[in-house]
Amino acid sequence: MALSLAVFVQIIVAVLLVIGLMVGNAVVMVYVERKACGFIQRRPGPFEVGPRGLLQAVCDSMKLLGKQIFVPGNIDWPLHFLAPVVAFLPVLLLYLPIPFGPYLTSLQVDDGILLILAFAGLGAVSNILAGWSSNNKYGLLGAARAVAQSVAYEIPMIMALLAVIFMTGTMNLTTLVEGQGGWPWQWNIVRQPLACFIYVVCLVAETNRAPFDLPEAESELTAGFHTEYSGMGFALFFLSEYANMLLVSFVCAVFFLGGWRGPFLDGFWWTFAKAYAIMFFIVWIRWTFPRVRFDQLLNLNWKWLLPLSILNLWLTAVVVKLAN
Amino acid sequence: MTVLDNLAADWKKCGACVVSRHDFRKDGLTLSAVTPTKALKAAAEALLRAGYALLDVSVMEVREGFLATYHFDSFAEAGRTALRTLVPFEAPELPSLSGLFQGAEWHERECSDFFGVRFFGNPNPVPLLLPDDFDGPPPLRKDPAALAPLSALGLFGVPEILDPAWAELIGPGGRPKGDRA
Amino acid sequence: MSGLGFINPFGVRELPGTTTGDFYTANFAQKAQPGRVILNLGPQHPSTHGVLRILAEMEGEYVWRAEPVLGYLHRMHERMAEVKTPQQFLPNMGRVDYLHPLAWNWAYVGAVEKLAGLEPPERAQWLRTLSCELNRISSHLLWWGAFVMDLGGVTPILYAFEEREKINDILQIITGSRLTMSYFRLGGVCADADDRFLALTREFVPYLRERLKMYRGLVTDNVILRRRLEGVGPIDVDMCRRYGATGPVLRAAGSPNDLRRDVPYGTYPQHDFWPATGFPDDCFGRYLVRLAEIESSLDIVEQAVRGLPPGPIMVDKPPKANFKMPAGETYFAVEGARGQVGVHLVSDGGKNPYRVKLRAPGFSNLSLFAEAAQGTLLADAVAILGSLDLVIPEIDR
Amino acid sequence: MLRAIIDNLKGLYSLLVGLSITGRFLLSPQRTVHYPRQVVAPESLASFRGPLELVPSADDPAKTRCISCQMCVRACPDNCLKVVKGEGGKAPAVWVYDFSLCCLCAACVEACPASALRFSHKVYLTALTRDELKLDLLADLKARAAKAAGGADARPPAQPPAGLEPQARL
Repeated sequence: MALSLAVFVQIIVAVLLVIGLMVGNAVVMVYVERKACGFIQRRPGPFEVGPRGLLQAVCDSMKLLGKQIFVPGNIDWPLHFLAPVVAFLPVLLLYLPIPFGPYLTSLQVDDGILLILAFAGLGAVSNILAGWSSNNKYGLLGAARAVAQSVAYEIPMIMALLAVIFMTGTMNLTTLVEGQGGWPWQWNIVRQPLACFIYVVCLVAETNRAPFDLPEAESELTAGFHTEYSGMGFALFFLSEYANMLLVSFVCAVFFLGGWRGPFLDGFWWTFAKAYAIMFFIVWIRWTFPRVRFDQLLNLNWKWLLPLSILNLWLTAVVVKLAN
Repeated sequence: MTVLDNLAADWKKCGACVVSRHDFRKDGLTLSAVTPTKALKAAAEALLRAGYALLDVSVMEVREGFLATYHFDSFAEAGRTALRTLVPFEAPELPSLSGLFQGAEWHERECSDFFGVRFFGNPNPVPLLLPDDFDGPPPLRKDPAALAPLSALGLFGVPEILDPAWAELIGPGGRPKGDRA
Repeated sequence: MSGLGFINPFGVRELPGTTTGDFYTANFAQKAQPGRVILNLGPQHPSTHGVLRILAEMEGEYVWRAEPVLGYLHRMHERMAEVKTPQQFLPNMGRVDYLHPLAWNWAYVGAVEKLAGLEPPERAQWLRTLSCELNRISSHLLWWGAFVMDLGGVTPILYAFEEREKINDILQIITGSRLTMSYFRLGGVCADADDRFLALTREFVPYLRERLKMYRGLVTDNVILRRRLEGVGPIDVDMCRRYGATGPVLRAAGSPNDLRRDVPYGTYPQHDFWPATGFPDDCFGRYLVRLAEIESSLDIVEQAVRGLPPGPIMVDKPPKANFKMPAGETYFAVEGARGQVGVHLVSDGGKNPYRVKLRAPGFSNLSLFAEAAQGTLLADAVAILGSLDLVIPEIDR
Repeated sequence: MLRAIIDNLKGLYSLLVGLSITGRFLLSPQRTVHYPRQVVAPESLASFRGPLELVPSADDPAKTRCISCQMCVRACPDNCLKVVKGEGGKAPAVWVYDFSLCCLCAACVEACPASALRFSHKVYLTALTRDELKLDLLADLKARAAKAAGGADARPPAQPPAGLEPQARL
């Protein structure tokens, strides 16, 4: 695809929309997460600001915007301020190939998933920069954990997605969705349950969410790599965490849950509904389970998920070969 | 109670000055001994061998000096015992038991904080509960006028006095007047 | 890099001309091996429950040496005991350990009663047992929640607080307060149990038994929790003996030591219960011991409500303001939620005690942390710290 | 190997059990009592120890039973009471109680030979400065008597903000 003016304008518009989506998503997810956690813990969650506390997230973001940026002495200035930006920016790019609806794709590329997987790795870089530049031992430990975790979990994640790609023979996300039907039994999750399971586990680990939130393990490392960030720096990490969550949920919806296809009335709402269902599941497990230990996290990956995903890939390959 | 008899015998061998039997229901102790400071470690070692644990170290200021009381308890059977030793105000130095009972380290540091006594052999003799820059007198030191003599405190149950010097310190009958029991 | 032998392998730069950390860090760093990081956990750290500070010498994620630094909550209760009459000092006992204040109430009151030869009436004894056990349950419940929170599970503590609130409501009826209770008096207790108290207690026992099943499903059987705890931080009886550790830590190590059984006080000889033993000596064992103790305390509460005799709650002639203890010495210990709570009381016959030494179980239990945490991962050290059930005000006194 | 697989499957099941428990709580009602909108039931506060108050004498609700004997002052571990005997008779002229120092230990209540002291059940007492917590109990007694004379309940267990129903608890 030539980069014509039309495509350029399309990308600009898309980026703006994606920024809007990210910010909107963060506001919604803060509210949903706090309410869900409140209800699980049998308390009301935010309820003072606005009707049923709906404006709480808006208030919080205003507060974060207005806060003084407080930095410890002797930090690595350029890196310290680069880190939140590095966390935030690639996410913009990652949304481009996602097919939200039949015609609602920012950038039609044939190997969209490659683009996503390639740039998703940048998230770990921002964590390292943040932890390293903060002149804080907790931050450093958190950064070290973030690297090991993200490197490890990317492999089975890719393997799991690769199994689906083997099966469908395409890396184009739109084609992937079109290959699945509207009803749940026509989705890829039925044909690739193991891949879906592996992907969901990796998704939680990749986004550093509990029970795999080791880089920011509160009871061990206070806040891990972002211990020393306040105000907007912290807000950007926060924003990118939710944006990343949404992104991997979209990928999961597209790959395994039939994307925009639904039993009736296909459209982007199905993508969103499925993605947010996964988001809610992530929130739910966060408020249910204790955290795993770091070596257990890596063991789970290298000893179980990786062999399983290879096995799954191999089986898929054999089945695909035989079927052809 | 053969364990206690053995213990009493061990303590006597170590050179205890006084070995007292107590009424547990009243004193919360079964057996206690006063040892010279030098023999404290040997006496504690007998307790370690007999399976006792160190509960706490409690220093007390009396007219004669600092009286350190080490409380021990056995996990196997009931029967708290105590070892005491008296050090003069001029040389408040006690041997550390932290080589035998590692838990003693903290108790000793606490006593150093509160009374200014020193425990030689303590592996980490820095303030424990008080700040490192605390510059008052040790907070549990009493006014010299308010100090009670050893004989007035009724510490010795039914004593068996082995060191005649202690007969005077303990006073007549072991238990002071005004005791209801 | 500073002149304190503190070498930082990651190259995190220190401000030129400043030393690293305060007196304690410097003291700790003297023995540190080059190439290791000294990490300050606390005094404001999410898993130190208040103001405990742990200095840890780390190599990567491994803790090679740890040293707790105490005293951030030190209030010198022992001095206050020397300048107040026993009755005046009683409210302090609720503040030493705010999670199990009634055990401390009992320890001090019991010591004074022993010395003065007071024998509280039967009903007061039963009420003491009843309230102390309810309080023990609430202490263990809070520990349960806080421990799971140390392991990263935030929700259970809120569930534990539901039950705790119920216990607080029940105990408030007789003690008048919800946290720093001061219920025991020399020669009895200060308020009698009314019908509402008894009815609520009766209701509470089956309710909590039902909830404990939920705890099991949510936390105890959870595979993540089990793998975090099983085999982590073994503490055996010998180690307990060397450090003087008591209570659930010792019982998990395998010794059935429980003062309620071994040196019966109050009405415990009349109750049918047995100290919880037979668990592994690791963090998971300590976890199970405390849950088992909640159940055995529930049994005691049930029996106490059933067997509560009528009668007075105070001795005939309660000690007045001019009460003087006879000269003498005594040591009275009770089984608190964390271990042996001991009071060593010496009186010279005056109005105020001559010397009071408070033996806090958490103090001895924490002292073994340095040894138990040696060579563990940071996450395991946090788990071990949590499994010791620390209440910092009690340790610092 | 097989054992480890079975263990892991069991572990996965235990995670599902956990999810079902929190899922159930997610849908069940909340336990929070929103303070300004709801308050706890008055009977839960029946024995709550709030700041001290004086017990009115049997014949006159504005008069105290206090005989200024200073027993409470002596019993108090925190020195938070100040009682000054009035001119002529035993009735006190000044009765100041510093709630900011009080530890609610009941030593004064138990020491009082005239049973002139008791704990109030004021849970909602707030103050902006320490001085506001120095309570004049004689004035408080008079105020309560005046209120009682006005027909209101002489001793409400707790005063919920107006217009709000107390929510039953326990």
